[in-house]
Amino acid sequence: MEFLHALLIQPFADMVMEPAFFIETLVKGLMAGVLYSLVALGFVLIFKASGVFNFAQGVMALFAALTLTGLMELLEPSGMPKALIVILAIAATIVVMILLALIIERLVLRPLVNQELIILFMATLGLSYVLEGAGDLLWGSDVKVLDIGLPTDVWDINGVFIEQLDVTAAIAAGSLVAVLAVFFTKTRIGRALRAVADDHQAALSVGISLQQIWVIVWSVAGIVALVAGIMWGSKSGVQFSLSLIALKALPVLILGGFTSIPGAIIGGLIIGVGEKIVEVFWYSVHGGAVENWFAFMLALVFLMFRPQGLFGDKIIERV
Amino acid sequence: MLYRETGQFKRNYAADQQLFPIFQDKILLGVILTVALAVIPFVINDYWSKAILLPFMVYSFIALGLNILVGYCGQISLGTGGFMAVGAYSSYKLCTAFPEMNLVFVILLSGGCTAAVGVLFGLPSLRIKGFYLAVATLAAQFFLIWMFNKVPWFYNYEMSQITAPPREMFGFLVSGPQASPTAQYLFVLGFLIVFTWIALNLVRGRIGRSWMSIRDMDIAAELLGIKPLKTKLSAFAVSSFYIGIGGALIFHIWLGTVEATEAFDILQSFFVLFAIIIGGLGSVLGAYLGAAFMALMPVGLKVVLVDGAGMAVDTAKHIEIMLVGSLIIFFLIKEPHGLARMWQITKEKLRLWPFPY
Amino acid sequence: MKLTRLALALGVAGLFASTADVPSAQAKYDAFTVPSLVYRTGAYAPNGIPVANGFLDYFNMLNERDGGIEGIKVNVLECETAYNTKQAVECYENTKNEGQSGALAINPRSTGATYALIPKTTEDKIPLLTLGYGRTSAANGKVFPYIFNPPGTYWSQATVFIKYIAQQEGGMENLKGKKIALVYHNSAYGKEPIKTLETLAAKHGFELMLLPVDHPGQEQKATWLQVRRGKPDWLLMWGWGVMNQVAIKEAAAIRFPMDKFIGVWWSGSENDVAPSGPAAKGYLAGTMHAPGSNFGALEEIRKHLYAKGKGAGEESRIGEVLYNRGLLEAVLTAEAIRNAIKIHGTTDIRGEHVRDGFEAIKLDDAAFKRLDLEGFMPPIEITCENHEGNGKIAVQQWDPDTGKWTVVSDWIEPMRDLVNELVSEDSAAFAAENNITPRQCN
Amino acid sequence: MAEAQTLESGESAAPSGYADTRTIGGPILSVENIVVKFGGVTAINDVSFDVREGEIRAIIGPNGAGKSSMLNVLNGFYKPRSGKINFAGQSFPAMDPYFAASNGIARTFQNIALFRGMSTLDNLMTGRMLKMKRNFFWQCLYFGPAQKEELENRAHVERVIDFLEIAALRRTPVGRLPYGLQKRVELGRALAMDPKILLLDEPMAGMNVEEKEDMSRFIIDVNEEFGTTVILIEHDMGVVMDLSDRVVVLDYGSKIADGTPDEVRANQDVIDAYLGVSHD
Repeated sequence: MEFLHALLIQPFADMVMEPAFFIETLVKGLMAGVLYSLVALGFVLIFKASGVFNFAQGVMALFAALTLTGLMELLEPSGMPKALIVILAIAATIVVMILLALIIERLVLRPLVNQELIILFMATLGLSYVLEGAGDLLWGSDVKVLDIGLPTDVWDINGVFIEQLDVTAAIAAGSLVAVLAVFFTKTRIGRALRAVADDHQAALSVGISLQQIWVIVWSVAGIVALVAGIMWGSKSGVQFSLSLIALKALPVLILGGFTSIPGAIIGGLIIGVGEKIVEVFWYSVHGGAVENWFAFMLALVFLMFRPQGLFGDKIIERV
Repeated sequence: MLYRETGQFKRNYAADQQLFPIFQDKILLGVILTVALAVIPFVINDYWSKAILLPFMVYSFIALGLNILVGYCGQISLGTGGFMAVGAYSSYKLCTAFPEMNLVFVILLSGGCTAAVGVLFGLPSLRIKGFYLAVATLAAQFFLIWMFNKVPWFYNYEMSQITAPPREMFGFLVSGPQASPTAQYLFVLGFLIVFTWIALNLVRGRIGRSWMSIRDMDIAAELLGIKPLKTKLSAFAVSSFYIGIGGALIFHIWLGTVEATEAFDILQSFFVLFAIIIGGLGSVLGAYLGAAFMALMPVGLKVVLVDGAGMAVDTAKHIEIMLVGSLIIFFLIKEPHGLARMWQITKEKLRLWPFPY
Repeated sequence: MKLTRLALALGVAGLFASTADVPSAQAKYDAFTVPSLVYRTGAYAPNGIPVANGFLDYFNMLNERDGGIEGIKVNVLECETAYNTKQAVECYENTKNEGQSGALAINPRSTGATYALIPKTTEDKIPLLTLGYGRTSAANGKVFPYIFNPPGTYWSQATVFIKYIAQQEGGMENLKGKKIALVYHNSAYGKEPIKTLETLAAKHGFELMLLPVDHPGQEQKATWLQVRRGKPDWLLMWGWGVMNQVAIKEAAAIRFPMDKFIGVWWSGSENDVAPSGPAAKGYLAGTMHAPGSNFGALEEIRKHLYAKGKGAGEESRIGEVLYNRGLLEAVLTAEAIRNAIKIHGTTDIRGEHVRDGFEAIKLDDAAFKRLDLEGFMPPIEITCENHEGNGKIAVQQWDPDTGKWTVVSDWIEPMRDLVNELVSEDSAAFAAENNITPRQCN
Repeated sequence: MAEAQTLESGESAAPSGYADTRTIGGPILSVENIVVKFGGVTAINDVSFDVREGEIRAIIGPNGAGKSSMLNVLNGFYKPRSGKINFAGQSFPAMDPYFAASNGIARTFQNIALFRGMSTLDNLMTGRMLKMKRNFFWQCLYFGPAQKEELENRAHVERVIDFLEIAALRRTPVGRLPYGLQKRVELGRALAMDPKILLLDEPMAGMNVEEKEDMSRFIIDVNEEFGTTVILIEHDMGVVMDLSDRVVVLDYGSKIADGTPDEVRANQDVIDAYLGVSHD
């Protein structure tokens, strides 16, 4: 009885009794969700264009952040103003990520073209090992402080605390999605990408080079990884654990669908809010640390009703 | 010439359907079994047992189980770590609740518990497919690990780090610190041989064909009268049974102590999945080869780089990680169907070698 | 073709491994073998590197300056575990018979590895030094003859934190009605202090709030929402790895007073506070030894190693908290080896002799002076029945302006009665479960 | 129509000079007023017809007429919105795939639906799935009852292999076979089920003349030797008219004709449908 009360009544009573805290929970959930979305976005871009489930996305975020901090350290002694260093380092990191995409396409994807998806998935795993080793070998395994001048303060709005870094992340994610939307709908390359996503054969027959498309999409995913790496790394410092944020993106993916950019965003927000509310308001039922499995359970239950995810393409079976 | 089949005629269907129809394969198997049963037990020491053979054998066992689900039945699962934990913790509970029970039964029963849990988490597979299913099985992974860490009943209200009590077989200790490497090795080897044989029987018979038909074309299979849910769940059950036993063996024999969050984390799930993809999906031999690759390659590289080349441990580790990653990619490009297929092709070449024309 | 090469590599691996297992008995050793299970890679590498460096540097310094211990060099065998129990077991088996002496002492440096190795090292008669971590009840030397966990356990530390809080609040009686939250790594390690804290909460009437954080702990917003909501007066943290950095940052973000936030000694290194920058000012953490590099022994390391380019890490990082922790492991190990030689009157020692050496460790102020470590830590004394060594524990505070930790409390004596009671209870249960007859100590 | 009838030789079914000795029985399967919809699209609209035991029944029609959907209804892959199916003495609103299979309805697919990762032999053995009853325990042991059962069914499958002349392909993974042979293996898998009714979805699509002749011969042999009822979808009019006893013509989901090949050939609606006269 007591258990049922804690499960079914108390949490909702709490939400009503503590509206400010409830709002703060919601806001923090949304903010966490944005950060998940940022990671999920990279997965979706690549999956959409090439059907590859890129396990290395998390390590790419780590690699990008490591490169950024490393380059900033290198530029530090030059005496240039901080802002210039940051801009230069970010630009250089973007170049590195594009180079990385080129190398990946040439050495991993091209030889594996037309292979089964699970083989490509496996190859991205091998890739994540390589990047992990290379990142550590190049830049060392220590925690590196990443400070590109993002605001770290907290706004106190009538007792609701909002971290400026989170808001920055939300703005970054929002602009990223806007830019991507423009890119996909307004540019020739973007339209080509969508053609590839819809039908590889058709895309090839109208003269779109799959190789180019892959390089572009992996570059874009690399840049998304950089943004995710900056946002997460600013909080925890840049270190190996950054690569594990990929796990946070997986429930978002199945909830939002592997192929939908809005799905990644909405899915992230749902997961973020859902897990925070359950963790906080149902604490007396479960005793904490349920976020990880709750996100997956939420996604799983959801999938039982919509196997293709929130915005995924409908699966039609035929013989 | 080494693998010449000429002259080896099969006079009835029974002979044609045996596990190793080619004479040379029988010899090879005989040699391997002789070494495994009659040589290794006498020369094995702690290092070979704990660092090389036990990990290899246990992961082969688990890879075998996962290969049944992924390779034969086509259902990708990333819940392996969680199922291993079910095996380990249920064997701990059984073992401490019934101290008189023989360890073999304890381990078999914990395999049974894991099979039940596996069936439960296999239910969504009726509706969810492919990578969606893979990610959905992560729910099992995270939930089970959380549960074993959270609910004190599972670790007898002590530390969540559980320790295997000493147990005997035929008067020899097989678990606990005093157990001899020979006894532990033979114990695991016994499981491995028996259950490899069972797996071979299953995959070559009716049940194996029903799994493969679901994997290759589930709709056609259904129209042949194969019930998809029953078939998928049977694969989940058998697979989890193997994985659970593997988890119990890790706990009782290899490590002697485990903590769910560390020993059976998500990386274990990936580790075993990689093993079967590298080794060869849908191949019993592939499970062995993949486990050897994933479990022994790092040890081998470490020995070569650190002890051999005198490299600093961290540099060596980074290079080792990169090498393992590159090798994975290399093998996938060379032979996407895994080491088992590579062996098969080698065998086909050996039929003619050294006179290929 | 690839397969043959693979087989070759494995064959080579086997060859090395098998040659490693031949023990030989010569008159005088060329070197003592001291394995060092390190994690310079993986998720916890930032913590593992300074520990490993401190340990390595100290022995290398002894080798350079004194030619080792009693004229015999110490061969520190590093083996990479990536903080993974399975690899740690491989490392242990790989190194335990190395050299003429075999492994003289093992430093596993993780809770999981410690638990896996406790029965094995006991069987192999090699002492296991778990400096401020591992299995708390191993403090009972009668049940755990080869396990040493000086200078204090998590249970001791928890009681010290409560004592410190009481001091700040003006006495034990003022704990009544206070709310203390524990943010912990959701693993066996993080759960260690709960039992002690619950006992204390019942005894002193404060409220205990438990907030687990799952590995790795990149994302802790929910936990800190709980803190916001529960409004604890004090926060304790049993964290590890990235969890520490994120927790300190989140605490700052909810404007929790940093001087009421105490981390365990594994949550109190420079790494943990650095990403928070100025926001971490005032953060507290437990410590078993003094921070900083103003010690003779560290000078010696600079002089004999770094000046010659033989240092393990960067010179600027000498004296970091975790570097000193690794150094302390080395100091105790070296001291045990010296004692063993003294007790047994020979340099042909093996692990079981070093065990006796550990049980004769008695480091008072004079001894620390002899070791060039005056004021490094309060006296400890390890005996046959007490493997914890009765160390005292202090609280240190971070100042981001100077980039230094400062000890801000006295060296506080843990509540021995309470801890000993829990230790004997738990070790008795372990002994019963594993058919161990506690040995006699005289 | 209820009593048995014998077709005169040479009239339509068999090649000339070949005596038709078959016995055509009463209706073994019939559908009444079947409607199938996908979303708003009506794939089959109120179609009824019957199939007599032992005959070769063809379903023809232009692309998108609903022929494959009809087969999918017959073996239970699609559930009709309305209508009923009469089979094995019972009447169903929709067929259950398992019931269909276990009561002797087998089929092949328009786009080959073989188990590509398995050998020819194993593919055929899957057709014996419902005939094999040994439980899990015996399967684990293999030796003993499970092996006995396996060998009995293997012998049966070997007869199908001989019949279809694919003995050389036993161990070949079907994914590596050429298209025509894959079609043949698929027929073999259906035959391994010992079907009473065989549903063939464009068994000759994409084949050259020789392959078509082979396939036609197999279909006739199956029909004659085993007395198997055949329901056939085929585009090649020549083949259809030669092989089948009766033909149903579908167009845009509706039945526009039903009768012997000659009757259908003369039907104005059919001619319009095939010549593309526009619908009103």
